[in-house]
Amino acid sequence: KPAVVFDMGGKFDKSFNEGVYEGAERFAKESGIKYLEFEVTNETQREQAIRRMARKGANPILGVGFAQGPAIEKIAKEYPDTSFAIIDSVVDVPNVQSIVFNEHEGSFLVGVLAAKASETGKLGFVGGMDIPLIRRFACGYVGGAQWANKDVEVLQNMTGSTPAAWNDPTKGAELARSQFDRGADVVFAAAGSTGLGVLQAAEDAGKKAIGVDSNQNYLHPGTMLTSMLKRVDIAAYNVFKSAKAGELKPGINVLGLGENGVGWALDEHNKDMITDEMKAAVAKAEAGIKSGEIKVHDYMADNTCPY
Amino acid sequence: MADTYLLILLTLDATLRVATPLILAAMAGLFSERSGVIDIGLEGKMLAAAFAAAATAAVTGSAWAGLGMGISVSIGLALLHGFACITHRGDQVISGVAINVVAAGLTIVLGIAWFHQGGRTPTLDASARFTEHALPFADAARSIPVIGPLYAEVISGHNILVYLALAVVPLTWWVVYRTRFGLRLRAVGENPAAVDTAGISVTGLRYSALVIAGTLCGIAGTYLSTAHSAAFVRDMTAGKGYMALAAMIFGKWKPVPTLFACLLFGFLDAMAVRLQGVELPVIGIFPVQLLQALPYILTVVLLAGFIGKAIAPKASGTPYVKERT
Amino acid sequence: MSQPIKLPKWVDVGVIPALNILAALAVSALVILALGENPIEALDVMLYGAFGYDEAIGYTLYYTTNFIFTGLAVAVAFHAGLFNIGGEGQAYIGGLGVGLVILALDGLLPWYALLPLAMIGAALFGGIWAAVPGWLQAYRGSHIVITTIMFNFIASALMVYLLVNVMIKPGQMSPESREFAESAWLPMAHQMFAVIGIDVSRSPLNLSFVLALIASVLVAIFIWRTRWGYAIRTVGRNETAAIYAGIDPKKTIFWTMALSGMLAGMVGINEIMGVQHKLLLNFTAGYGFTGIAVALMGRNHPIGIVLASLLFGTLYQGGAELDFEFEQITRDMVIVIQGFIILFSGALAYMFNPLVARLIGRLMPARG
Amino acid sequence: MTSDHQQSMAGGGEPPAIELKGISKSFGPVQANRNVTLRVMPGTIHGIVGENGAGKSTLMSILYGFYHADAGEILVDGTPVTIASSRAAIDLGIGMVHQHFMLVDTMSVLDNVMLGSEGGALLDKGERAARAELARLSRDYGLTVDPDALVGDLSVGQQQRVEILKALIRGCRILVLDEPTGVLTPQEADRLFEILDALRERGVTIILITHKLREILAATDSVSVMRLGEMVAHRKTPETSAEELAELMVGRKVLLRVDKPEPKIGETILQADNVTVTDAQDVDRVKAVSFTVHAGEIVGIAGVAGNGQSELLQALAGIQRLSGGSFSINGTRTVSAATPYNPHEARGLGIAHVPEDRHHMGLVTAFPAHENHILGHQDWDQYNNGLLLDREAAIADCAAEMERYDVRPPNPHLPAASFSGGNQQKLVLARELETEPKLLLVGQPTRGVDIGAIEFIHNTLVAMRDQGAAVLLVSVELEEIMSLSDRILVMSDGRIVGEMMAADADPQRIGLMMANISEDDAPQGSPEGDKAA
Ligand SMILES: Nc1ncnc2c1ncn2[C@@H]1O[C@H](COP(=O)(O)OP(=O)(O)OP(=O)(O)O)[C@@H](O)[C@H]1O
Ligand SMILES: Nc1ncnc2c1ncn2[C@@H]1O[C@H](COP(=O)(O)OP(=O)(O)OP(=O)(O)O)[C@@H](O)[C@H]1O
Ligand SMILES: [Mg+2]
Ligand SMILES: [Mg+2]
Repeated sequence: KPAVVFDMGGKFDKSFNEGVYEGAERFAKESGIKYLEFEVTNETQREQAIRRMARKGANPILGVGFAQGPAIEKIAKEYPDTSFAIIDSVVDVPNVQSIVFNEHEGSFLVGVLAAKASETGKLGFVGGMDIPLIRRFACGYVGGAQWANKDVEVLQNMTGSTPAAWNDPTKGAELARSQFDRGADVVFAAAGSTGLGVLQAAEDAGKKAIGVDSNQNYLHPGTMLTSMLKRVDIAAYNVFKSAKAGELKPGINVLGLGENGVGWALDEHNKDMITDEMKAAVAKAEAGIKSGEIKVHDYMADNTCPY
Repeated sequence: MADTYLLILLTLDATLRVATPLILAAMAGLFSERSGVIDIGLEGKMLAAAFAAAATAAVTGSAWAGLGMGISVSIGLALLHGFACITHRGDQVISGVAINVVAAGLTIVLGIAWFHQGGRTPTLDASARFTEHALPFADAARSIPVIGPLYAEVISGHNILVYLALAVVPLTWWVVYRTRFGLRLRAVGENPAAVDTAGISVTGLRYSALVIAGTLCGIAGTYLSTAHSAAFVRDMTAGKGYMALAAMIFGKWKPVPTLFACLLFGFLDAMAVRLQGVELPVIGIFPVQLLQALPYILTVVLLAGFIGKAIAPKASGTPYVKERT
Repeated sequence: MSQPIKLPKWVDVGVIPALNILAALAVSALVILALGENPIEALDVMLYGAFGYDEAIGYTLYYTTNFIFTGLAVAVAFHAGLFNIGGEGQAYIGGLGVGLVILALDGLLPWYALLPLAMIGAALFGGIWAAVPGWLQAYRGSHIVITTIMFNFIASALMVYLLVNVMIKPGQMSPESREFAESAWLPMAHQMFAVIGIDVSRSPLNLSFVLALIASVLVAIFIWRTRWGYAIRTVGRNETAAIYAGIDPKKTIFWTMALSGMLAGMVGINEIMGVQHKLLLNFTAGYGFTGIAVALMGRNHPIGIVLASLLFGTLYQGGAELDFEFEQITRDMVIVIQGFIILFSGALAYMFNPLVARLIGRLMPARG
Repeated sequence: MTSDHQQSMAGGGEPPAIELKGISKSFGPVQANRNVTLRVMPGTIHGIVGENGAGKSTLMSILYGFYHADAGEILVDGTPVTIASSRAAIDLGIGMVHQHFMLVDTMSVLDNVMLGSEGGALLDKGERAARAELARLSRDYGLTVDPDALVGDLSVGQQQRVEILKALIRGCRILVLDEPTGVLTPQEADRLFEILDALRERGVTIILITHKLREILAATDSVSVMRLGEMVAHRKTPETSAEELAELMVGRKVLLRVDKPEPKIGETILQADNVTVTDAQDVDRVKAVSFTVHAGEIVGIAGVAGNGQSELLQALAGIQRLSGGSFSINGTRTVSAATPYNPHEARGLGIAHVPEDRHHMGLVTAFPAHENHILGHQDWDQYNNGLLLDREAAIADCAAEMERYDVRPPNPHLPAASFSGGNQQKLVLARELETEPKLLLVGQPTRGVDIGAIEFIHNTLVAMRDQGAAVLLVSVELEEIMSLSDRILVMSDGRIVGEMMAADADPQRIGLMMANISEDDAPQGSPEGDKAA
């Protein structure tokens, strides 16, 4: 019986956790296998929840989010016969698969779109918790924007330095407003639930916004330029599916543009906002990245951003 | 230069938005404590109101219905506080703590049970929220030097609850110092026996003060979830009630100084948000935690009597007992 | 907190508290009913979750440990007439003290040598975090309720700053320190039982539970059987009489708060040295606030506090089970119950007195 | 003061302004009023006398609607009324000046006066009216106070004027004053009686509560006497005498002389030189007082309450610090502002202290008797076993002392709160005397204590003296001072204004000294307070 432990924000965060939820649901529907789930609501619960799943005999156990890394590591050692998977963190234990995404690549693409869509030449970025992972989003975004238009300026803000920063839409909205007031007209939110406030603020101010992780285009049609997709749904689905087939491999599983692990969303909610020129530009960037022609800098490689 | 001015104005603009719930809650605390009832429960009342307002607005689609429900729930909690510490002479601090804890738990429990979104309420449409209004001539005024931008950026363009909060301050001043109710309120917080022997009901006065406090906290909570943002999220107040309490103490239980304390704390908060993770020249990454802790540090320093002296209404904290039965 | 109606002692310490808790549980049951679930079933699940299997018992007692420390902290201050709402911050900073000691020495010393040093660290840091508001109350007249609340927020900001900027393990995203060397961990219950050949499941329960029980006994002796405890109680009941008796209320307030903070700081021994094995954010998870409910319910007596802690341990651990088993109920229900207990056992503590007095009057009309 | 009492007690038609019939009131186990009857004729000053705790304040609080009688009837101008609240009393034209002032210190005189009679929901109009009214009253009765002064900055006498103004501005026709002179200087008291006379001239009926017979005789038209909750007599003032009233009050012949042998005066135990004590408000309460107390004598300090005796006693006990001068104990330890001591050290020097206010200082009423028995002695070896308190020793000691002092019930485990006032006092005495002190400081030893206990306490104090202790006795009961002391000091306004051997003392002379002229009627400035921001 597979199990998933969602992180703070909950499975209906319209973003990261919800993506995992959708993947898990898809697996459940297709295979008819029910899965165990738990939503962590405070920091000390992670370990207990994961251990409880392990004790109940769940296999595999999927931990969602980098914050669960230490807990997965600890319990994976306690239960060496159970398979684990962790999204967004690398845990070096033989029975754990670590799934990480090349967020910088996806961010690069939405950066291209943002730069093309901007009239003021100023873009905004609102991050959640100030950690290298989010800086990686930001860096890729800036890279893409400047690739598309050298003169583009990106205003960046982080919401906070603790996990509470994922769940503070009010603050997100405040940050977005401050960027709009300073001239930005497209804002990219990589901030979990906090991002909902960013997107709302964009709608209130009549600006454009870019969602993250799941396809958030439907939230504010007309405002949402696109969403940077991080296919955690596919990752979750694959974890459960390969585990069912008994082939969940330990080690690091990097999902980038090439693996369709990241991308950008185009659907009926935003098709009118994406011009052909934008499509062409982003397609060119996509091809460039895949071919290696464009090197997107990974912030986490050296904790710097050259753009 | 003009840019810097604009930046200052924008920060002031944000300050006003952030300070609004503080102002309302601090005035609530002022009414309550002036009547001799300590109100640790500002936080809980605001939180419950934020939830009730967002939930109601989500279901009915009406911001005003949300406001009504927010206020009602907050008044309900205020009356519970009164029941415990006026009627039953319970400890005011403990009662306030109880209200905070109940509100913290119940908003999440009900939120998850009703909306299944991890304790969040559904995102509200513009029609179910208090949206922002540009004041007349805001755009036209922009071109006037100095005051033009001030008017357009800072004064204009807020939702109605912000203006309400600003109006509440002079109103509070007027009620407290210029009306019969205010005179009695000030007296009952200092010496309830004096009020009692003047033929005025201490209980009645204190309950009225609590109802006013409940109303103001209700508006503050409603502002958080239906005006400042578009949904309720768990623990949405995040200590704003305590900060309002600090602001009220900082303002020495007086309306106008309290307003300035709220604006100062709001400003610090707005600065902290903007400086998070931003690399500054010379200093590097600014420790925003210092800004976040500053309101509390300042309040402690004030309470310690190092900058002026904060003296609470004399009777606050003690239930009024007439007969030693 | 004067007690308006005089009742026989057994009613006062037995019947009334029981009624208060029943009222709190009844209201909580109504909430569960309103959520569309069956409160009896919920109670059943909760009890199973707390005591149904050995790991559960371990968890229950692990929570109990924290509550004993914070409950004692609140109670000690109460005896001096002080309301210490700052247990949360004191526990947090106490944990910092533990963490610093162990991070500095964990490779060098084994746990049993570290334990006394870590306890000193916890006591020193937690104690100072409470003694400062204590000093401000005693010598500057600053209201201790407000200052301890403020200190909670300051502690929180300080810990975020330290963990994010200073103590974070390099190359890691979560603001957490590095893990301590395993030799520095407090022995876990299952390890200790294994030594004597009993096999129990792994749980966070560790040696600190024993420390908590010892602390309860010591606090009881200290408060009721020493001249210092006598001084504390005198100051709490009648400050003028204390002055008359040659007791300095200011010093007493200062030291009582320091002691209170030391006890709260011991949460750090359980959480940091015993369970988490590293410094992390928000490990206090509201235990400090729960200490208020524990002390109120336990009537500020260590025996009552141990029992109340056990009840809250049950609620916390059983509450997790609720979360797993019920669609509509989440763990936060525990917070609701806790709130109602504070309300009924604290703020409305005397609500039932007139009623009970009348009942007793009817049953035993001969009473003087 | 004026004493031309026109006998306005109308004989026939006019009904009494106030008539109380069969009023009873209990507070839990205490019956404060029992079947009390009272008639007060309009336009007179009617005195009520009675010892502490006789129930005077309670009766008046019932009349004022502050408490509710358990039984009985109230008639105002001959019509039965129910006075459910103070509001009702005010509406009936009853005003009251409480024993403890009911003023808000942080508000102005004007605000205080307006409270409850604001004249509309907004203050502006009422303020103007109240100002005008205050000006008028000041003209008519000489009741001058600055309406904008903060009440907290006023002297006690001025505060009392504010209380009277409050009543008058609400249009009261019947004014009750509860022990108005207890806190006043003699000049202030004389001023007060002039004002009362003026009020009577204008037809206000006045009820004056006091236990000072001199005031009754000087100021009232008629007088009622209360004892132990009951009304025991009514007299027309001209037809009675101080002796008769005193006997009625206490229910026995007063001035029982304690039989005591000649004192055997020993060496000097306490030598005070220019002792000065300043309170938190920076007011000198004790002003350069010098005196000595020897072993084997009782020195009594007489004086009206509030003239510095309490502060002096507390300074000697180490509770208050000196601000000037010094005193020495046994000629060995000299205490001054620079070399202070605390109660702990004082006890170590052989000083015992029976405080004036047992509830607030002498006892922790929530503690059982045996814990109260070690209050102040909690550090002593005999009550400690190393780190731990020796409870058994304390209980045994306490039980033995309870036996000796006839404390009832003799149960060391009962909380102090459940003993009666007299027995509480005995608990304190037992604790303090048991230490066989060299110097015994005693304040109000028999306040609120029954007659049996009074005699016991008096005899005990004399026995202490005869064993060679130096006793310093502070009491506001002149009779107590006169019957116990070997030497008498009289204090007024913080100074010792007279000293005499008890043998030479007569009440008239001491009374005059107690009312000693002191310069000022305390016309303190009213600093501009920072009112409403
Ligand atoms: N509010 C109260 N609760 C309980 N007992 C009270 C209360 N007020 C007065 N008593 C008791 O009632 C009795 C009469 O008190 P009261 O104050 O009427 O006396 P009094 O004659 O005014 O005395 P004094 O001269 O000391 O003012 C006393 O035994 C007192 O302890
Ligand atoms: N708070 C209390 N709780 C219980 N019993 C009390 C309390 N106060 C007084 N009593 C009881 O009520 C009775 C009367 O008390 P009170 O103090 O009025 O006595 P009293 O008549 O003044 O006696 P004494 O002359 O000794 O002062 C006493 O027997 C006492 O035990
Ligand atoms: Mg009286
Ligand atoms: Mg008595």
